[in-house]
Amino acid sequence: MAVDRRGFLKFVAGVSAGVMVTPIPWKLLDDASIWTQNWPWIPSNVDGASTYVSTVSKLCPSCVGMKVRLVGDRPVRVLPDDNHPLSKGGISSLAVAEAQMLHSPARVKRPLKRAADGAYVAISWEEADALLAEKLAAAKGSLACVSGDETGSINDVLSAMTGKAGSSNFYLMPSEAQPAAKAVAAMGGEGQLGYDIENSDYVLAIGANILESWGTVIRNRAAFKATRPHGEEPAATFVFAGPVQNNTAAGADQWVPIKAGTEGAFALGIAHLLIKAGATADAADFSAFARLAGTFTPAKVAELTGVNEDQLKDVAKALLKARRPLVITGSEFGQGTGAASVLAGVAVNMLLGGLNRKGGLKLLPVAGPVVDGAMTRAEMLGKDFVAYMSRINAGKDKAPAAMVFYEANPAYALPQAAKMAEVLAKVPFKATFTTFLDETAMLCDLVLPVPMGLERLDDVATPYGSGQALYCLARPVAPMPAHVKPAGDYIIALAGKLGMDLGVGTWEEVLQAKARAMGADWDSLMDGNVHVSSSTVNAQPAFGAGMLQKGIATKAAEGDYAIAPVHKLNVGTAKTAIPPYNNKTIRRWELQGKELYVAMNGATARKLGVMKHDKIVVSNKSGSISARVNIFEGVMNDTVAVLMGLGHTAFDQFSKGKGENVMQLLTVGFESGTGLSVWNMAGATISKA
Amino acid sequence: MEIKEFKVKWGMAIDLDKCTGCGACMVACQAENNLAPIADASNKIKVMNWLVVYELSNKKPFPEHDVAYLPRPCQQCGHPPCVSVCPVVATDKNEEGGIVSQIYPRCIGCRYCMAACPYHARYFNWLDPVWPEGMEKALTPDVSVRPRGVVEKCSFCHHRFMKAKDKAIAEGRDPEALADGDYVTSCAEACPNGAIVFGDLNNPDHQVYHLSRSKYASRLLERLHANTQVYYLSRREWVRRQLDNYLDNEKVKG
Amino acid sequence: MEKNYSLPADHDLFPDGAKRCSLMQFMAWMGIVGVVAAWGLYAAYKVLSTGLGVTALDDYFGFGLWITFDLAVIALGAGAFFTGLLRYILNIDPLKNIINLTVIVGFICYSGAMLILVLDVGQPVRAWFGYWHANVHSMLTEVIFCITCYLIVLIIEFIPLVFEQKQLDRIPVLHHIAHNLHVMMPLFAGVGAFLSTFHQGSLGGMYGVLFARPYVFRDGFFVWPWTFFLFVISAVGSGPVFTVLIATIMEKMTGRKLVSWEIKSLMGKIAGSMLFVYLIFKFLDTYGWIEHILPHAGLTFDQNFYGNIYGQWLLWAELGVCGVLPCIILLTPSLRNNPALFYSAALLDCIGITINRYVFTVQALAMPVMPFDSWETYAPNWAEWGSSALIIAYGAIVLSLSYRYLPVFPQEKKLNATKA
Amino acid sequence: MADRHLHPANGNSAPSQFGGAAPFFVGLVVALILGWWAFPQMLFSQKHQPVRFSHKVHMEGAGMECKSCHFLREDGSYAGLPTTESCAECHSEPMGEDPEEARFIEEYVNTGKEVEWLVYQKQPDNVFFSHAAHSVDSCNNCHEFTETELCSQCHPNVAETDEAPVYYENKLTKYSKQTMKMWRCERCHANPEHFGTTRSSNACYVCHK
Repeated sequence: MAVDRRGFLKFVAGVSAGVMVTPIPWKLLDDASIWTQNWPWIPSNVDGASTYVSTVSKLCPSCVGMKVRLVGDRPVRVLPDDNHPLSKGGISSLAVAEAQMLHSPARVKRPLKRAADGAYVAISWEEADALLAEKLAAAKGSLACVSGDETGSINDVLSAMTGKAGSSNFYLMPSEAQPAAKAVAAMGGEGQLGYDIENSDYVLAIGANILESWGTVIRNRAAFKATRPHGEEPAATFVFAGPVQNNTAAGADQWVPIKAGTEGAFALGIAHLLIKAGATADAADFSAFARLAGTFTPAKVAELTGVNEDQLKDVAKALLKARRPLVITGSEFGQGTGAASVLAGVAVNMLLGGLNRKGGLKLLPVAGPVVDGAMTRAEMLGKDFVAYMSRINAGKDKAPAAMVFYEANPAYALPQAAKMAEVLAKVPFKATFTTFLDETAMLCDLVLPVPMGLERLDDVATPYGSGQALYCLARPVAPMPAHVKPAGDYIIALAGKLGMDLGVGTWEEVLQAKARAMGADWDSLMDGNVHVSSSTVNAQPAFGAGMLQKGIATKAAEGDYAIAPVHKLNVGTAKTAIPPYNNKTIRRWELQGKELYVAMNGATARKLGVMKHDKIVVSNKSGSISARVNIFEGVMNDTVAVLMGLGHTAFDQFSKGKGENVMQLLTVGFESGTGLSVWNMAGATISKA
Repeated sequence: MEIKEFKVKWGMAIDLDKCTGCGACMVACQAENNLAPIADASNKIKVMNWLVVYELSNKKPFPEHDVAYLPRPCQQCGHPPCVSVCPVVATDKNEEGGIVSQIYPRCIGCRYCMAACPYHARYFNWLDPVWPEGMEKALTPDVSVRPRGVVEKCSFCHHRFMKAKDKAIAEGRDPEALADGDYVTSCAEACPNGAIVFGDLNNPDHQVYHLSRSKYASRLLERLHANTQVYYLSRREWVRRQLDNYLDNEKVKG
Repeated sequence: MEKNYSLPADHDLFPDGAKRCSLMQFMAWMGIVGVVAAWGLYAAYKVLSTGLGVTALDDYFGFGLWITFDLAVIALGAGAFFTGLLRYILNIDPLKNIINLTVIVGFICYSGAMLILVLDVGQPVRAWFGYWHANVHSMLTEVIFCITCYLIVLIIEFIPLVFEQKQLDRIPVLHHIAHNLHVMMPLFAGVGAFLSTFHQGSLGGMYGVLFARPYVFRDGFFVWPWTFFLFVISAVGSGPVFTVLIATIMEKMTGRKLVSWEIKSLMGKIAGSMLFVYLIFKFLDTYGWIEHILPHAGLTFDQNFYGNIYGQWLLWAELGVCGVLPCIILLTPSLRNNPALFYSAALLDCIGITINRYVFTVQALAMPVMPFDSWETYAPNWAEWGSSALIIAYGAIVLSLSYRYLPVFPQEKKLNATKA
Repeated sequence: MADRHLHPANGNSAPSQFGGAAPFFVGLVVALILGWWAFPQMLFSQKHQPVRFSHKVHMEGAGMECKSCHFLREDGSYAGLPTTESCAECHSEPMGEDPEEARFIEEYVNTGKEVEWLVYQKQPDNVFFSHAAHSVDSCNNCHEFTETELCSQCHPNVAETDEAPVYYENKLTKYSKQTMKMWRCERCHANPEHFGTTRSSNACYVCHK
């Protein structure tokens, strides 16, 4: 039978009709839409049993306690830990995505060596071991070591290794713990300053960004939470003094605008009013202090700090009225402040009878070193890395032959960042133990990957700002990636290879020794419990009036406009950069694409003749940054607020090339008396771009 | 206005005087609900965020300026503008507890619900979600990952409600009578300031029941009668005034 | 049949007695349109393969150019149902001379809108959920059903015209089908008018029911929001003149008279009358909005406008220059019969309706409802323009083919003969 | 071609009309066979479990119970399938002669790898199914199910089999052919009689995540 066209058409018609009464079109239509809910390129849920492990964050500067939820062996969430004194049911915006950061694209996955052409090549650990041992052996006494871990016993190991190499150049990255330690020393006291925020009914934070980044911030905020029942009148008053209406000011009952870097003068102004009202303290140099404070009249303080005199008097009055007032001085951005402002703050507490009093200022005991030849904590905090770098820069000190960094990112995080990078370049050999490929790693000859806090055994001993001495362990909850090595054991072994005897065999021994020194029970710590001690150091410290007088003589900042760096934990730290999950929390007018926005108030903008979104250049002798203008009325006159934590030149797509690094603009000066490097008073000129 | 009422009504009371805008809730939300990170999150109106923290200003110049932060989850309206408009019943308010559901495999992505919602609580998957290599290992098994082309929104961590019920069943308790705290959202759990309180608005044993009745409590855009299940508290009059549109001569309560 | 080489190669397919340009010329024109279509196809491909992220739409502007375009063409395509209604149901006989064109324009507008919707929904493979899992409470469901049904009606109305093509008409089956469909046309016109009224209305209703969007919310008239009626009447107030504009453009491009002035004028008069009715309601509605809906939501009139992009000029342009002015021209015989004024009025009328659809779609979404929220702006990008251009190109192709091969204009022969 | 149209086909004669319809019916039958027989074959691929597991041996031989492996965890979530670790509690060393057991130990126990068992009723990610809620306790408010009967409402009863059934995977959707679709859940969930006793409303979020 020949098939003609008509027959064929009929056949097609038959097929068409037939197909409609088969599952083909309908099943395909349905399955196609089911296919859209199961696209193979979209990740799918992987189930498993949930377990929860209590640990502490080594990533977040607040040392927040946390509970990690694992599904099978995968950490998927970081949750607050109700039982941890540094969490109390809260979590920081940085630590909360720590489980996700385990898979950050910026992680270093294997040891890297800088080749002759400047590129990095992956090498084996054997090769890395050999190279490091060779260079360190060659460097001998000319070794410097920098640690970015402020609370861990790794510093005992690192400082012991540095010491045994015949060098005293072990440094911690700058923080507020150093000026505080200097202040305690100047007062003739001992121990570490602790702040009993929980029991205070009036907390005056001068500069200290206590509800966002200062100290054990999640604990601070738990205290804030506890004193203000939802929808009721607060049981404690929080007052913030600083140049920007930052997150702490947003939570505080009162914001007292004062210029950046004038915290000490403001505190002395308060002291002046308190003494006038009859306050006194049982200290040897009270009269010297009273004389000094006497010169800080409200008018003078108003001139120095830009504070409204009435507001100053109100605060002093409220402090006198409060039952358990507490004054905390600090820097809005957690560094760069001098010992004088701490001394002035402590002085106000002493005048208010707040030393070692409930809801006041405490002197917390500090555990001694547990590794042979390690520095004491006081010694460590006495070392000033920025000053060291400045000395090298000025030719007063020789650049070391080798520098070892441990979880530190000085190439990004130091003031006058560009200058500091130049100084680092003078060091012939640099090695870094790091989790992420940061700016410092990009300058190093050898990059050694270390596990993240969630993957290793580590410890936290009484972070600065804590109200009590405490000790806890970070326990490994996630499997360690194949090619990273924990630094503790590695350095102990390395020291052995170099013929140094640190007196310990393993990293765990170090931690056990530290636990003993802190009076903690190891087994309990390993169960995730925190050792807390309520003991304080009994001391009768003086005001340190002499030192204070020298240090308080603030010099005016360069330029017509003040720089106020704004520190927010959600933007990450120098060590972490912007965590992938935190990009969305950066506010719209803080960063747009690659452009930084800086904030100023309307009056300042009018004075400059700029409007929102206008491009400006902020510059001083240290450097310059270009940015766009955002108008925010919560900034003092003649001040620009600049968000910290941007302008990374390393890390990954979530951080690199976004905005500018405010550290470029911060100029290092030296405090008279203590010689401490300070950079909390930066000025700049602003021009339209 | 027909308002859906339920025996149990999950709701929030957010104290705007306690929120300092740190963003922990936003990050916790993303990690809990498997939202993908994004390299450039500058375009805030094209970036997926079930919970957004808005910045409120009293609009006065320095030094009279005051600032407040307002976390905005889905308001889980009692009379949701979004539900009735959905042509395919991908979103509904029908379950005990009163959470507005969003079913991703049903959604065709017409975005009518987004046009309807004045809170901008609804987000569209403009592109397929992408995690940096390996980061998908940190996804939770609790919430399905959404492909491009569908709308999503805050679910009050509904999966935690399911888990709380399962736990109650396993322990022989009544899954319909969860105690205060048995079920909380990820944002409320994470907030270090305790600004967000979560619970049953109909149960006097739950804290939110009382907070929602505070003289400082009001809801967003109340006069539109969406009848939301999220209450905001502030002792500051200017903050309360920004929770709804008021003509100059109108007073605000509290 | 003897070959006549002076005629275009495809002259056998032309309508009886119609003169058409050479095939080369026609292909050249098709080529130009094809380039635009290719660009649009590329845009469409990007949208479908990558996702809607390639557009400038965002979470504030879930609706943008495409929805504006859809609403506008659907309103302007209303010439089809309304003319059909007048021609077949109300027996206004002279309209037979333009009814074919209105059907084609209607078909293009509706099918084009459907094509755009395929791009606009995030999950086109699930588009059939609209029928299978329909939510009867949603205005969009009503729209989906009505548009689909009406598109089918338009296809049925278009079919006889296609079958009347000179060569196809020789096939008895097709001839009979075409003839019988013609006989039934009043029925389809009636069904079409009913469906079209409903979905024009429900398109308006889509916005009117958004009670949390005070810019577009309109309290109900019984169960219907005001916008339901406004959209219907505004569509019939502009659709007829849009068809006239299309016819006129075709005349300019082909150099042949296609529709007599009387018919155009009649269409203008019809549109003008409907526009007049619309404007009465629209002014009442605007007054009610300002005096009732806005204060009720705690808003003032001024708060509904922002900068230049969403300024009050849009409202005045829509109501005045593109509303009252064309209405006056179209209803005043002396003005209407001046071609320049007439075409200007027709154009303004169409622009006015487009502005209306634009502000309802875009400005409504731009306006912040939460007091602490900000105005946002929206500008479509190449992907949206490209795919919209694709639809215009598609329309041009369908019209060109129809004009060349189908007996669209009954008056063509006579008009051009008298001219000669 | 035009010629054909000019001569009306001799369509009036009965035989040719019948002959004219034949291709239509041939087409119809072809389509039906294609649609009802060939298409389902083409749509699904057959898969087998990665390890041959005998429920019978474990139940009868080792005296285990269903809930030895498939149990509700303390938090109310369902353990589903056992992990390699829990299998290794017995099978750290071969217990019998079966080469499959030896292979299992070598490939999985020794490496710590999890077996990618094929789950016949595996639900999509967007489904939240609570085994805790679908318990004998709640269902037997009205029914009189044994545990096996209840489980068999959804799962194949494999307790007495030596070999696991073949797994059919939909090539397009990648889901198991046996996966319950929504209408099957709705047999109970959309049944108003169930609401009062089981609280099993048919609201979307009751089952979706």
